[in-house]
Amino acid sequence: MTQLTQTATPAAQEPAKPSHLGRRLKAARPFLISVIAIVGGLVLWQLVSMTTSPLFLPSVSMTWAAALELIGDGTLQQSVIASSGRILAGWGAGALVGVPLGIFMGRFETVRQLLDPYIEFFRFIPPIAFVTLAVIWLGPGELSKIALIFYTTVFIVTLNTIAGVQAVNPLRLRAAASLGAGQLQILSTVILPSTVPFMVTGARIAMGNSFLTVVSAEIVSAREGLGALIWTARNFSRTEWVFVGIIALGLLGYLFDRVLRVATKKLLARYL
Amino acid sequence: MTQLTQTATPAAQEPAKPSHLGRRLKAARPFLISVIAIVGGLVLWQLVSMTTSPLFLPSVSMTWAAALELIGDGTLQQSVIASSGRILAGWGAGALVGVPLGIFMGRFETVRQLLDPYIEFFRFIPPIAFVTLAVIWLGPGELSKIALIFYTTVFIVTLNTIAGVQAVNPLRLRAAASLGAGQLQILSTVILPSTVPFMVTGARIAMGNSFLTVVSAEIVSAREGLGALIWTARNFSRTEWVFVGIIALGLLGYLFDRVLRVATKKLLARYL
Amino acid sequence: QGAPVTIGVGADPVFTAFFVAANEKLFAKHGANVAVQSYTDGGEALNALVANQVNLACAGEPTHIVRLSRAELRPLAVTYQSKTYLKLVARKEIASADKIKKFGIVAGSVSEYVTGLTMKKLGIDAAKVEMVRSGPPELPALLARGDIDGYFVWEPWPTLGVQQGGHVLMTCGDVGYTSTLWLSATAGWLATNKEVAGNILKALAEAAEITRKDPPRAAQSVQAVTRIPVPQTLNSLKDMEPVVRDFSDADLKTANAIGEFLLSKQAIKAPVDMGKILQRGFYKG
Amino acid sequence: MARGSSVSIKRVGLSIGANEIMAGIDLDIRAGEFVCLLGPSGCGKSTLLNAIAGFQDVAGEILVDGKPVAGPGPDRGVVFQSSEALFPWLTVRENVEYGLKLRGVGAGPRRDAAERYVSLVGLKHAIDKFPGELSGGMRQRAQIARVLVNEPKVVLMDEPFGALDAQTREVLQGELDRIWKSTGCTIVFVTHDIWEAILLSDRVVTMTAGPRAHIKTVEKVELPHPRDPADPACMALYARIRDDIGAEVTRVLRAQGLIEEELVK
Amino acid sequence: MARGSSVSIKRVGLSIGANEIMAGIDLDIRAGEFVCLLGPSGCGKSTLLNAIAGFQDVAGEILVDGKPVAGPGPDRGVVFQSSEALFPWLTVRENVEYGLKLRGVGAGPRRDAAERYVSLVGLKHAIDKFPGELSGGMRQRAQIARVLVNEPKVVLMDEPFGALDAQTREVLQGELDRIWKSTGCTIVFVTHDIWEAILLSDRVVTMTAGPRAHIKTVEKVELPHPRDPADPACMALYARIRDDIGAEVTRVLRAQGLIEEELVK
Ligand SMILES: Nc1ncnc2c1ncn2[C@@H]1O[C@H](COP(=O)(O)OP(=O)(O)OP(=O)(O)O)[C@@H](O)[C@H]1O
Ligand SMILES: Nc1ncnc2c1ncn2[C@@H]1O[C@H](COP(=O)(O)OP(=O)(O)OP(=O)(O)O)[C@@H](O)[C@H]1O
Ligand SMILES: [Mg+2]
Ligand SMILES: [Mg+2]
Repeated sequence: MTQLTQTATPAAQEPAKPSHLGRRLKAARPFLISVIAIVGGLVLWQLVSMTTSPLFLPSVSMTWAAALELIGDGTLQQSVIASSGRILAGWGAGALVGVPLGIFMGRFETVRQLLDPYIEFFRFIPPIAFVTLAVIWLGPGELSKIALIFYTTVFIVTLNTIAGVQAVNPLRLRAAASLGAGQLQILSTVILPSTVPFMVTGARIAMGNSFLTVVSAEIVSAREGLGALIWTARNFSRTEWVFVGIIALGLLGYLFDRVLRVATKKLLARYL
Repeated sequence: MTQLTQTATPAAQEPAKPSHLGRRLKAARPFLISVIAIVGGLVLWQLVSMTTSPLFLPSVSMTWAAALELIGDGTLQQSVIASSGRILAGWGAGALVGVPLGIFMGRFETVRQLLDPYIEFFRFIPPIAFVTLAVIWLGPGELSKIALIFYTTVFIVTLNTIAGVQAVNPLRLRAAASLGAGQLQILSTVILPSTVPFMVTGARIAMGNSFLTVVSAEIVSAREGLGALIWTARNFSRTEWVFVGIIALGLLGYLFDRVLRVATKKLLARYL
Repeated sequence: QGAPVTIGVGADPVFTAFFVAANEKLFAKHGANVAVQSYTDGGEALNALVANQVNLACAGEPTHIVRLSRAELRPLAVTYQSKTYLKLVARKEIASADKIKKFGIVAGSVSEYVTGLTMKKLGIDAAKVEMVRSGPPELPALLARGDIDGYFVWEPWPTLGVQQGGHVLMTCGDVGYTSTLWLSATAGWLATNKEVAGNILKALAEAAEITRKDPPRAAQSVQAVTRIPVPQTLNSLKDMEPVVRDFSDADLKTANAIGEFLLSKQAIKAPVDMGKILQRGFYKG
Repeated sequence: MARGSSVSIKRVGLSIGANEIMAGIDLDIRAGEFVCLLGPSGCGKSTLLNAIAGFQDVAGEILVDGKPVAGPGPDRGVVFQSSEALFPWLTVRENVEYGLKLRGVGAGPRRDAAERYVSLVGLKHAIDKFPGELSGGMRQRAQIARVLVNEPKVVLMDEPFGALDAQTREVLQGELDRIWKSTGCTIVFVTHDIWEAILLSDRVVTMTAGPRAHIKTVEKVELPHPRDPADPACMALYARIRDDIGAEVTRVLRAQGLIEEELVK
Repeated sequence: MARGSSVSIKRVGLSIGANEIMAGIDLDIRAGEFVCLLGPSGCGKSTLLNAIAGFQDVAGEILVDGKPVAGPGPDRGVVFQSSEALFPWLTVRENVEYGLKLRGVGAGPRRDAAERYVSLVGLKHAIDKFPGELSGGMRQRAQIARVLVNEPKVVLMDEPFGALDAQTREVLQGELDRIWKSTGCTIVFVTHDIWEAILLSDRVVTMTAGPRAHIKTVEKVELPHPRDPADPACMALYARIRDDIGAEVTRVLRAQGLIEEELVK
């Protein structure tokens, strides 16, 4: 016979029962932890900055002073607004195109085979390579910048959406078909809702790429924008301005992501 | 009473029954469609290039000649090898760190709260902003480039893995816990396998970003590499070389993605 | 031979002397153990100097000046000069520089500086012209599209602008600017390595001599080290005077003028005392 | 009201990879007939139902109303064995309205029909809940309502009442019988409950254990409605069907050495 | 061999959001007792089982062997109502070996134990298949083997035999009875089959319909094993339990206007 000994392992604590006492502390905990994370980061930054030249890594206080300076003359605010507009336009367009593209590619073999070589080729080519072409075709205005951000967004949303389509529970496809749904109705009433979590993840990741690309895009003829600010400051070796730009990008990204998450949680709750 | 009319809609064709006759044609179809897609792309390129200066968009034949030239003196091969090495090292390291990071962040509230501000801040900051710091800290050699590629990869893998962890069927977590799995065992035996499809998608998207970043990374002091080739050619406005570099990037990316897909399908079949 | 010395330079034909000296082993000939490390541009090379990753680095004046207020750098000599390296290119329809209404500039670079000099020289009202910022590779494209009327920038972009149907109106010499590159060391390193630095300059002077006399030979060296094709280098060499020389009064004046320009752009916070920093008399020729 | 369709299954076989699940299945179902399908666990009942629904390519022919099945369609409604088939992002009401909405039924009549069928399965109190908030049995009932509200010509039901308590089951059996009689639809009903099969159906079909499952026996239930389990004819039928399936189960289990002789009845 | 643990449920209540699912549940289960839980569909049987398993925080107290339940643990094995609980990336064999592997049982004994239990549920022929390749009933049996192979002190089973044909069910009932008697484990068994409850258990517990479900009746089954459905005491018990649940079902369905008077028994 087999020798199975029953060991009375202490039960794993899955969702620990909150004691009535600790409940208030617990509510404040996420906030506290975030504060610790941020303060820890700042301290680390200050320490590291003391080991190297301010030309490469300005100290916290230098950067703060530069930020005040840039806020004082309105540069930072204008830059944030200009870049935000471009990001939102390009990212929004990318998501709007990427989702249906991903759904069609995920669902229809022929569409996938036709477009796959393009997607799988172009998504490896950095937008910086297309800056000149974008300027030539779309001019030095907003359009070329938005197009570059669109370019960087659309692949990611598409790819994630395709993954989502392929993860749809086949039972639900069958159910829909035998309730009378045609191909297009299956797309809109089963595949689209099932794919929402993947699309949201794709959109969130693509938002990151939009931020990376806005900096490349704003190298050309942007008067305002965080990318333009960073490039100019880089040319001047005003590293503390570069850092103000970087931090503004980071915070703006954090904010956008937070808004996106809250909005999807509110609006798309039933699909998540 | 309600008036429900039963309409005998023709049954939707889900997996069409292949006729015995068409089967051979069908096997060749994916290949044919890809060929059509590629040839179509080349024709379009040639047509568009005829409307603009070769300085901005060289023609197919010019690019082909430049490619032969760069292959002839071995530059292209060396560049491909150098960049591939950096990409694989940086991307591999990013995936190796991103997966456990995502799993821990997805599973443990405290870890997530602690690291979330960092991830959600840094992932919006373009690697180009860290090029100088990377060179200063890690030297002008391979390490700084690999670090930049790592930087760009890790966030995407992490984010996708977190999404995967949160999509794990809670029933299976419960089953594992009551079969005696502790927290760590649940991580490795339930969450990790369940999350594989998300990790693979994350790794595929991150591969794209590695390619974008290798170009930024090689802006600094790289003798060899596709990025270095593109930058040098750009600075001397040898646009056809830029295009050779771009196309090599695209094809290399396509190849890597294909290998990754086939490998995961073979090795991770039971988890997909 | 002494401890190895690393010199950081950009990957560009303007640094030809360094590539020739390295390729033809002239440093060794003058008793210096030198490795030339190339970066994308002079700026990155100078950053490496500030970070003490290299012992010497070569870069242009504005690149130096924005760093001088924060790092103890000691420019030793001029290793290149040109009155024609930057050119003003304009569309065919623009007959003279004062007709330009839209300037393309690379913000924060000498391009912006010489554009300023041009406007001052021609008495153009700054309020009446528009400055369009761009990266250098996009300038010819903007010109071809008609988004800008002209731009004042370094090679090879003027040549490309001409290929796009533009024409050259001026060179930087016309507006009183001689483009130079300086070879610098950190103050600390220099204090103990004056002799080595002198030997290196001698080797560079010999390389400059070769470059001046036999451009194709120099171009071969450039290709050997950086892969920049020979014709490209030859084309660039047409615009430059390979020299190694001490700083002149004119250099000091230009440096101060650029310092003021950078100050006005808030790129630096306080004027730099160029007279104290430039190591005049270090290179004895 | 929609009348049923006939279903003819002709020399149907089905393999998945190297596994030959069914082979040589022949069965003719009249329009408006109520057929119950029984067989040992894992023999291929769900697979056969899927084939009729058009989800699976088969060797041989399946004709519905004389036309070969080319894919799923609303003429054949399917109650799946797994309640995962509900749409988790729709409430019970929206799940039930789904088919009607596709057909363009207006909001008013749609609402009425959905409420009527949801009440029929005893879920009125949970009509605005999401599937994730329902118990197993409640989900199964929601699925039944979603299919019946469409009034398909052929209803394919895979253990629809398996997760229900005896009383709820009895009520739903009554409702199904009433709907069947009033609409004249054809019903193919998979169940493990032999009494349920006898009480409801015109014919009881049993299958052999797989692999290469086929039809073992077809019993006509020619007894007047409502049927009484105490009726000796009923009891004899019950015993016959039980023994038929029992023989198959025993064959399988003995092949695995699970049943020693003394356990076998 | 592991002996069972006692389970005490004291004034237990559970709400999800605004839905008060159970309230004031009191039940003491002796170590080694076999208790069946019955009730109308959707009353809260699965929820109560989840609470004992430690998956859900509850108001009140649940003690296992006198110690409060703080989370799930291997002392309480759970056969879930949904067969989605199997790990789809593991074969049947690997699923069954899972718990043993966690406890560090060596490859040889693990293999033997897994094969023994897989045979016990009649799945030997499918031991190397993945859950996705199994029928509904086969999956349920694989789940049973996965739990029993661990020999937990308390076995919580949620309609484990619901998807099985009568004969397979009978065989598995026999096996479960044998395992119970030989290990002395405690079993809490949710079923809709009143006969099954009477044949197997020491006590049959019925619940009222929710919301605010609680325990309606507790019937001791003091009949000698093996029990005979034809025994008048058995039949009386059956009738009582059926009527208890029936009353609850009727109450719910009538509240929804589903049952008109003539349908009510
Ligand atoms: N993808 C697959 N690969 C291999 N075998 C499969 C696959 N899907 C199903 N099978 C096999 O087909 C057989 C029939 O399955 P089916 O679900 O039709 O059984 P069933 O009669 O409905 O059983 P149950 O009463 O348990 O639901 C099973 O033996 C199963 O193992
Ligand atoms: N997340 C939830 N939100 C709201 N109500 C819920 C939720 N989960 C379960 N319920 C409710 O709890 C009640 C009990 O569910 P449970 O699954 O325990 O029933 P059950 O007795 O097991 O029924 P069945 O026999 O049908 O499996 C149901 O009425 C259900 O609607
Ligand atoms: Mg089945
Ligand atoms: Mg239940």
